[in-house]
Amino acid sequence: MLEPVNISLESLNLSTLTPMLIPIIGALVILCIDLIKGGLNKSLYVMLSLLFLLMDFGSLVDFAQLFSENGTMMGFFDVMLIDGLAIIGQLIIVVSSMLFIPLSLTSKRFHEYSYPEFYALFLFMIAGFQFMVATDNLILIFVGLELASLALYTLIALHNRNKSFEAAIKYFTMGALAAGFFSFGAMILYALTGSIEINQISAVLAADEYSNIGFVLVAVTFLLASFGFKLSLIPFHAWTPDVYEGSSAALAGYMSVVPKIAAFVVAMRLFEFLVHSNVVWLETILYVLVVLTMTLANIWALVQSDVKRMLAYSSISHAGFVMAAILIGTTQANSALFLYWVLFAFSNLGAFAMLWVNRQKVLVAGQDSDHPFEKFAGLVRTMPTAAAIMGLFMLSLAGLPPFGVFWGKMYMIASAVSGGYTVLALIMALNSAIAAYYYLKLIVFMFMKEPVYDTDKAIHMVNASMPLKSIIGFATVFTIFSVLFVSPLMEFITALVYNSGY
Amino acid sequence: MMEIGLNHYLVLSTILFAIGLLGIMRRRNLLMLFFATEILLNSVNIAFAAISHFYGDLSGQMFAFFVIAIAASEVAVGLGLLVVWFKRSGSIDLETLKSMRG
Amino acid sequence: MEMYLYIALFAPLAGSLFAALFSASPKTLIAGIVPSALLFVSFLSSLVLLVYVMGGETVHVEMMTWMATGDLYIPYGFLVDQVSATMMMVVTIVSTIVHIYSIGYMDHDKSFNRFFAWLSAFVFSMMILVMSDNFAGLFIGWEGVGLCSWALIGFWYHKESATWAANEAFIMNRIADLGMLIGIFLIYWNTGSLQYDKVFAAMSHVDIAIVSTIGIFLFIGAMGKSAQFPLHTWLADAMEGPTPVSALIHAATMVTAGVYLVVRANPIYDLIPDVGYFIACLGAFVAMFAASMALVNRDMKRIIAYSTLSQLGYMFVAAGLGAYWVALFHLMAHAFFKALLFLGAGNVMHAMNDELDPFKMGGLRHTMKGTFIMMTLASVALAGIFPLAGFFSKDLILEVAFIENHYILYTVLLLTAGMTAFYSFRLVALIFHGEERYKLFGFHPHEAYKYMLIAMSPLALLAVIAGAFKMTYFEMVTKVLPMTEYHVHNPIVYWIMTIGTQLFVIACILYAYRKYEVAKEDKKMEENIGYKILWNQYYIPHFYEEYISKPYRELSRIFWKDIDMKVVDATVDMVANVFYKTGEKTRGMQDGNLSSMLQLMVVGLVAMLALAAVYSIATVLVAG
Amino acid sequence: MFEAIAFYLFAFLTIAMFYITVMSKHALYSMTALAAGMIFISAFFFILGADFLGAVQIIVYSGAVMALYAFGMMFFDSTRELKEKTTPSLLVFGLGGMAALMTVIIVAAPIVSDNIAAAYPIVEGVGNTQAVGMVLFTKYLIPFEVAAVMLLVAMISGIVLAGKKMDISLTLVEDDEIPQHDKEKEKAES
Amino acid sequence: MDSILTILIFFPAVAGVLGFVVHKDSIRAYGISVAAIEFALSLVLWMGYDPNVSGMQFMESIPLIPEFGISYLLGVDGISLFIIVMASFFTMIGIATLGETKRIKDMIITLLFLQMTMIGVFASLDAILFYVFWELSLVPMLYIIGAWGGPLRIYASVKFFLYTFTGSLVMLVGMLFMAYFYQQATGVWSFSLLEWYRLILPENYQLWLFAAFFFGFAIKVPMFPFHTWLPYAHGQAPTIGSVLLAAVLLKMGTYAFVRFSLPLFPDASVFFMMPIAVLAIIMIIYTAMVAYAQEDLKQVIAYSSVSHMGVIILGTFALNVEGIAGSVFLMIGHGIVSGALFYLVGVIYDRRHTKMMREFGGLASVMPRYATIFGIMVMASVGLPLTINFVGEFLSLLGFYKQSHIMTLLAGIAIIVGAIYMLAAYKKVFFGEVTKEENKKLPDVNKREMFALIPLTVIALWLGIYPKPILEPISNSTESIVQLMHDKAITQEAKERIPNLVDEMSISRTSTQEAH
Repeated sequence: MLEPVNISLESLNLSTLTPMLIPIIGALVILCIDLIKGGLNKSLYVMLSLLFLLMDFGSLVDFAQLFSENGTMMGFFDVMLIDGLAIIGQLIIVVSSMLFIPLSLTSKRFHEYSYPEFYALFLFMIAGFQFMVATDNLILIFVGLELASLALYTLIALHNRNKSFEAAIKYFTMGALAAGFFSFGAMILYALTGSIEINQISAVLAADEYSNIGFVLVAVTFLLASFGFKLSLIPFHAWTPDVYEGSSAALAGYMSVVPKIAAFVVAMRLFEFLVHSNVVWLETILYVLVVLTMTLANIWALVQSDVKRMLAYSSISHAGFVMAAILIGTTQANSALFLYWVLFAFSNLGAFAMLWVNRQKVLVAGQDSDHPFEKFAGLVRTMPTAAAIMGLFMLSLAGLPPFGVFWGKMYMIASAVSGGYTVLALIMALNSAIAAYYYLKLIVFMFMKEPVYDTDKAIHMVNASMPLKSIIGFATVFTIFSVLFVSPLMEFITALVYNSGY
Repeated sequence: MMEIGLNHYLVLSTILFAIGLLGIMRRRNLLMLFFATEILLNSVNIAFAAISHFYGDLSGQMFAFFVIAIAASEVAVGLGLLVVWFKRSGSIDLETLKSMRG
Repeated sequence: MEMYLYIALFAPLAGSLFAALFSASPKTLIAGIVPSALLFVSFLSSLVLLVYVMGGETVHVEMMTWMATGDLYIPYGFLVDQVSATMMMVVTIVSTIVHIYSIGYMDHDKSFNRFFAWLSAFVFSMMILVMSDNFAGLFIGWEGVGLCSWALIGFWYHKESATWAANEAFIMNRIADLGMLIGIFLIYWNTGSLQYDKVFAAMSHVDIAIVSTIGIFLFIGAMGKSAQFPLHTWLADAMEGPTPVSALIHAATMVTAGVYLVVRANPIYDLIPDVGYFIACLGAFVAMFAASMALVNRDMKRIIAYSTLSQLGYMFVAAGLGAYWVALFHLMAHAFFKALLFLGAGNVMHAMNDELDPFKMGGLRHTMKGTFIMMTLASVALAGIFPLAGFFSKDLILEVAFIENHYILYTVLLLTAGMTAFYSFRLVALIFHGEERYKLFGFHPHEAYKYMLIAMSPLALLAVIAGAFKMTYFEMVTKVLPMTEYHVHNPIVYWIMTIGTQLFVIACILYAYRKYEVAKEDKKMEENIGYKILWNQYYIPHFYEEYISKPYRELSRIFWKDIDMKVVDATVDMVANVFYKTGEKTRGMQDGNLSSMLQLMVVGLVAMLALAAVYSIATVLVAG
Repeated sequence: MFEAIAFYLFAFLTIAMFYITVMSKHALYSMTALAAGMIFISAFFFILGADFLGAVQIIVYSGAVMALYAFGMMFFDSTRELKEKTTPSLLVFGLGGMAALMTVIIVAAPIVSDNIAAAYPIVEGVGNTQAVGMVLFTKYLIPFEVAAVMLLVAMISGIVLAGKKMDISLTLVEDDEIPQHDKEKEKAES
Repeated sequence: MDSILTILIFFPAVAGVLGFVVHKDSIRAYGISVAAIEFALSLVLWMGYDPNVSGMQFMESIPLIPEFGISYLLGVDGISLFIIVMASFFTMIGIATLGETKRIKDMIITLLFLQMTMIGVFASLDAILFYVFWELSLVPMLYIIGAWGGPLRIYASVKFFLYTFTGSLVMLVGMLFMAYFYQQATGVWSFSLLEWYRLILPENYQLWLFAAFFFGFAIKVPMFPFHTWLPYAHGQAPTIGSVLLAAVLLKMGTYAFVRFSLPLFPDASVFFMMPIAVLAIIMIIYTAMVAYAQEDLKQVIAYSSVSHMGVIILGTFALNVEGIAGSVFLMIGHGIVSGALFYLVGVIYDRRHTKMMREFGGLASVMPRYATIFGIMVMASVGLPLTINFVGEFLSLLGFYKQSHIMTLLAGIAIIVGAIYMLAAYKKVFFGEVTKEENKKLPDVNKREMFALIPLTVIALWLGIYPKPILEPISNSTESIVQLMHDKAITQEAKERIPNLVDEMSISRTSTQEAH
């Protein structure tokens, strides 16, 4: 007979759930509103989502405060884990989402934004990512991941055209395979340690001194494959360009930032203790993955003819670049990862948002994708400001100082340097040089070429509206003056990361 | 050989997983592909249950339980996608999913 | 005295700048007169300075700093001592005369004003060269005269040959200048200064091998300016410039700068007699070598140019053997009569519409009496007939060679003296005597403007009497130069030598007259291989063209087209292309097929598993 | 002994069923084999004492999932023979085989560990379902709730995607034509 | 006066931003006024500069990222001062004499931004700040070449950008390593150059870091064999682009050698002296020969730039006061002269829309004033005494002669080969008969062009005749660098190669110190 369990509410630490509950409640509210009165304007849902996200943000700031006072918080039978990583991860997720959601207030109508389900799914997805980063229980990670992924597949498909379905199906199928990998990897870890909590797994493995190395390696292989898919590491990247191309530019930009940071946080939790375990294999394999991802993605980005696809490959490359932090494994590197991602988020979202405002519904003669390079030819003539801003994002992504991503790059390479990875640092630097070419290609088209399409229809900025412009302006300002934010950000991040033990 | 240990189950699970992989790589029909993903998840469930049994720990069963839940939801979403796609293209063959490349 | 120094130095500059103001406008007479007048002022100041330094004083001023960094300190310092005063006199006299002469000579030239700007600029550079009190200052003048020489040789820039010659002269000089520059560097790093006095004072403490190197490099510099073998070809080509330029630059002043340098650096060369001997040998060689080319040449100005070259050789013999004052004396005397000779040639050219082949002239003595007399005088002086200037200076060099027991040098020089006499009078005979062949070619010769002749007359006078100043000069100049008197102590030998030389020379003159009074083309002689070699200047210009210029051009082209474009740049592009091409080749992997994407994932998984298997087996093996 | 026989029997059966699922040219065979395989798997669960899991397996998989697939299959009309181009079979089998082989090699090794302690031990004498329920509603309450949300998401997704909302794509229609569509839609609805 | 450097750097940038508002008819006047004010400010800087102080002046320091040691640290010494003045000078005359240009507003604003980056590079004393400006300078130049250039402009501009960018990324890694070593030594991160100067590194570290920095600098200079972007960039760039590229941007590389490589890695500098000298000599002779083979007048000057940069490099690696001061002076000299020459080519290009030398000939009679100024600049480029280049070349070669005789002799060939290609080009363009009909009526330089050319000519001669006002401050600052190098040097060879100025100059002072 089982004994009844007595659990005090305090020990459950229910408040740890608030950041996730807010978006879930928000989603339910939106669904209910739609139920009561359909056909409301999308701006309502956008603003509601924004409000809930703001509340979410507020609660996270509150947690950051609490964390600095009390350290890591566990909740709900230690399933919830609110440490520094969780807080930063959630902050990045929520802030990026706040930047993303106003992008739906386009001047043209697109399918997904006309339905409240979109916003509900969006908020559910955010909750999923938040669960994913705020736990070290493999089950919750898995469930959170799937919650987010399933919502994301639908969001992609909701764009409602052939390419977006194709993208969703591809993403879905590969995601299912990755889910299989994850569960297999988790199973082996469980077989090895009898636990599905990362803390205990690492403790048991360390106590055994990694004697069952074969098992560990298989587990890591499968988990790496699974997260390699989420992080779009080569060779698990194949979905990325197609999915980005198929989804709307705004969502593509979002996908290049948010799911990845969630995956990075989990990857950090999963692999960091292994990196420090002196298993040479892991170091080698991560090294190879990082270098392959950076380099090959860059090389493929070189030959793209569509800007969005180019940016897709570029985001693969950036992910590889950042993955180096997990390989290096020092506090400095882990902090640099988050810093990089924050800066990258603004530039990249800005770049995708620029594509988004330039999205026209009907392609002109000769145009075979949404954003071919030719479309932007001679943009500086017609819309100098737009060209300048797009150019700015490109330069930032290329790592040109003093724009946003440069500081991330610098920190990253610096941590490689101080972590003893000299060759890696050089490879990272040289990869930035290769990458510069394709970013430059767009600048060349915008600033140095004559317009290609002979059309009287406006194809630029057709989708622009005030909210979109504001978001872009915000990203622009942040990108230009990022140097002013780097120091406080870094301080904040380092404190959180360091106090979480990474 | 006659004493069935944990390793037997792990090996079985692995073999089933490999069959799933085989199907995933081999199948060109989306529905069949989804079948293969089910195999992957099921094979893992056996191992979880076995580990749970041999270690006397319930977490494995929990995991398997959630895996089943996940598999079910995936089916719902996946079939939704398939339905839409089928309405659009009239086919669920992989050959139709080739508009993006390079 | 400083004021005179500055006047002497800057008056030519003022003249040059004045003329330059008009350089873009058509002929303005005043642009010729003012520089000439200013040069005359410069001459007068130099004269005052000469008188002053004859008293044993020197004038030394430091105008301002030029370069100063680290331990290096180079001022604009000027020194007028006996040596530089001599040079200043030569420069200002000749240049004043040439200026005045040029007003007539360039009368019809549309670039009259530009001519005077450059000519005066040249004088200014030359003055800097001779007056500077340090090697860097000397180098300023050195390059300055090179620049002006370039501009003046290429004065008629529409002529391809002129501009080619100008560039040749400049580049040849630059080759030598490099040597000079290295010499200067050596001096600086070994003595810590470039001031003459400090350098010479410190030189005795310097390792003799280094001193030799310094001497050699400085002499390389001198070789270029003074057109010594093998850098001599530019001088003959430089005759493309207007004749007054040839008279001033390529006979009287600039080409003697090399000699001046050796004389100026005499404390260095005194330490290294071996190098001096080498210089002397080279000088003797060039003397004969150049004279031999003059024997057969059929270009009036080139003949005189070779003659200049030959005389420079004489000067180097003297300087090399340590008889610096003798060299300087010959330099001065030579300046007078050679300038005169050139100016006379200029008159002839004017008369003959710039015809240069003496075989097309003849009998001009009737129409051009003044020119005839002056050119004959100059030739006599050049040949070294008593009592003209050449006798005193040139015979002295022969004596130096004799006294220093360099009999081979002596013999060479003696033979050269004969050759000199021969080609000089070959020229005179061809131009002024015999039939009036020019009529066949339809020329109508006329005498030059009178004032041109008058302008030339001081030179004629000096060519005649300069020898008389020998002792005064000796007294003066040996205050800074080593005082060695060169006397053949045995009077019999002395007289035999002197008279013998004179007779030999006269014989050569007579032979020249006999052979060329009636100018007939000697086909048989022209077939002679020796003649051909001489006619083609020993094939040296040919050699330079074939084996230096052409390969240089060709190599340049190869460097550009084949190496820079096809190797260096192509490598860079290739590196970029490797990435791009790899991208193009492998982008097919992303074939849009979901199946291959899934396979790719499994490939990645299997690859990692394989690595894991290898690693774990390895670990087990190591552990086991 | 009994356990061994059962294990090998069901192992053989599941492998065979899944193999048929993967290899069969008939979609119907595949589906049937899959359903059978899943039921056989539940047998393992019962062998291993995870009764609750076994029940869930049968209900969820064979009941819900397979029913869904069956409906889907009817919808797609894929009962006829499949025409699949499965060309690079060597690669596929090679990869599958390699993966299996290497994992098996490693996994077949016994696990040596003294540090495995059951966090939620199976208490003797307590029914499996009861134990599972206890753990599920304490420790795993959060994942359970999240899974519920996930199912909600799946439901919404399924409805949105398969429903009428996707019939007319606003993305592909120029803005000025949209009101007409809206009206048409309203008409159709009324 | 305290924040004059900040004003100098950001005034043009702010003015550039405001320039977007200015109507395009008035933008030229706006640009000229801004550039003139900027130039006046740079003169104020010069006036306020104390030439007797060898260290940094007008220092400003604001921490940017304190925990990582990055700060906004500015300062000038004799080495950077004149390059800054020159940069503002060239921008001014560049804008003032801008010819008919399409989209002139963009051009002027771009130029103002370029000016910010140029001055920023030379005023930064923080490695990261330096890097920021260094990289940022690529962007305006990319735009100038790419948007206003010739037919191959895109290839040229992208090549320029990528090549330099690649090099500087390697340099960035080097900088991070340097900061890391500093952190290892002192416990804090710092990118301040002045702090780095105090760090003495083991020799093998120095070698690697030197190599890393070398990549960035050598490509920028550009040194053989990394020079091939330059002919393209120059060949395609509009006149103003070439002028600024040659006059100022190339100097970044050589300046960085003096500012970073030498004082940070004295032993490595000595170690690499000979290999670099070999490269420099190849640059000098090889590129001079390549220049000789060119058919395009602008390419002649472009390659001549490379050749001259060889001399600058050689002077820098003389590692003594004479050589370094000479090379710094030659940076100014080459800036003035090559800037002027590119401008002159632009003058003729505006008239004939070709730069092929065979299209010309006999221009001396058609355009006498043009020919005269061109001639002066050719002579300055050839390094005739009393022109600005001679001082630098002389001192550079003189300095290096101390280190190696043979190398200097070979490098000295510069004065020969330089004369060859320059005179040949001059001859082809200006001498001979006017053969082409369209050349007969070419107008001579006009007033606007004179506005650029006269000051340049005056400077080229003035600084050749009287270099002291510039040479003295340069020399003072150089002395402190050389002394620093000597003090920091570890290896015996470096101690010997780098002169110890304290010993030589004030023996008495050191002896009294020892007595205490």
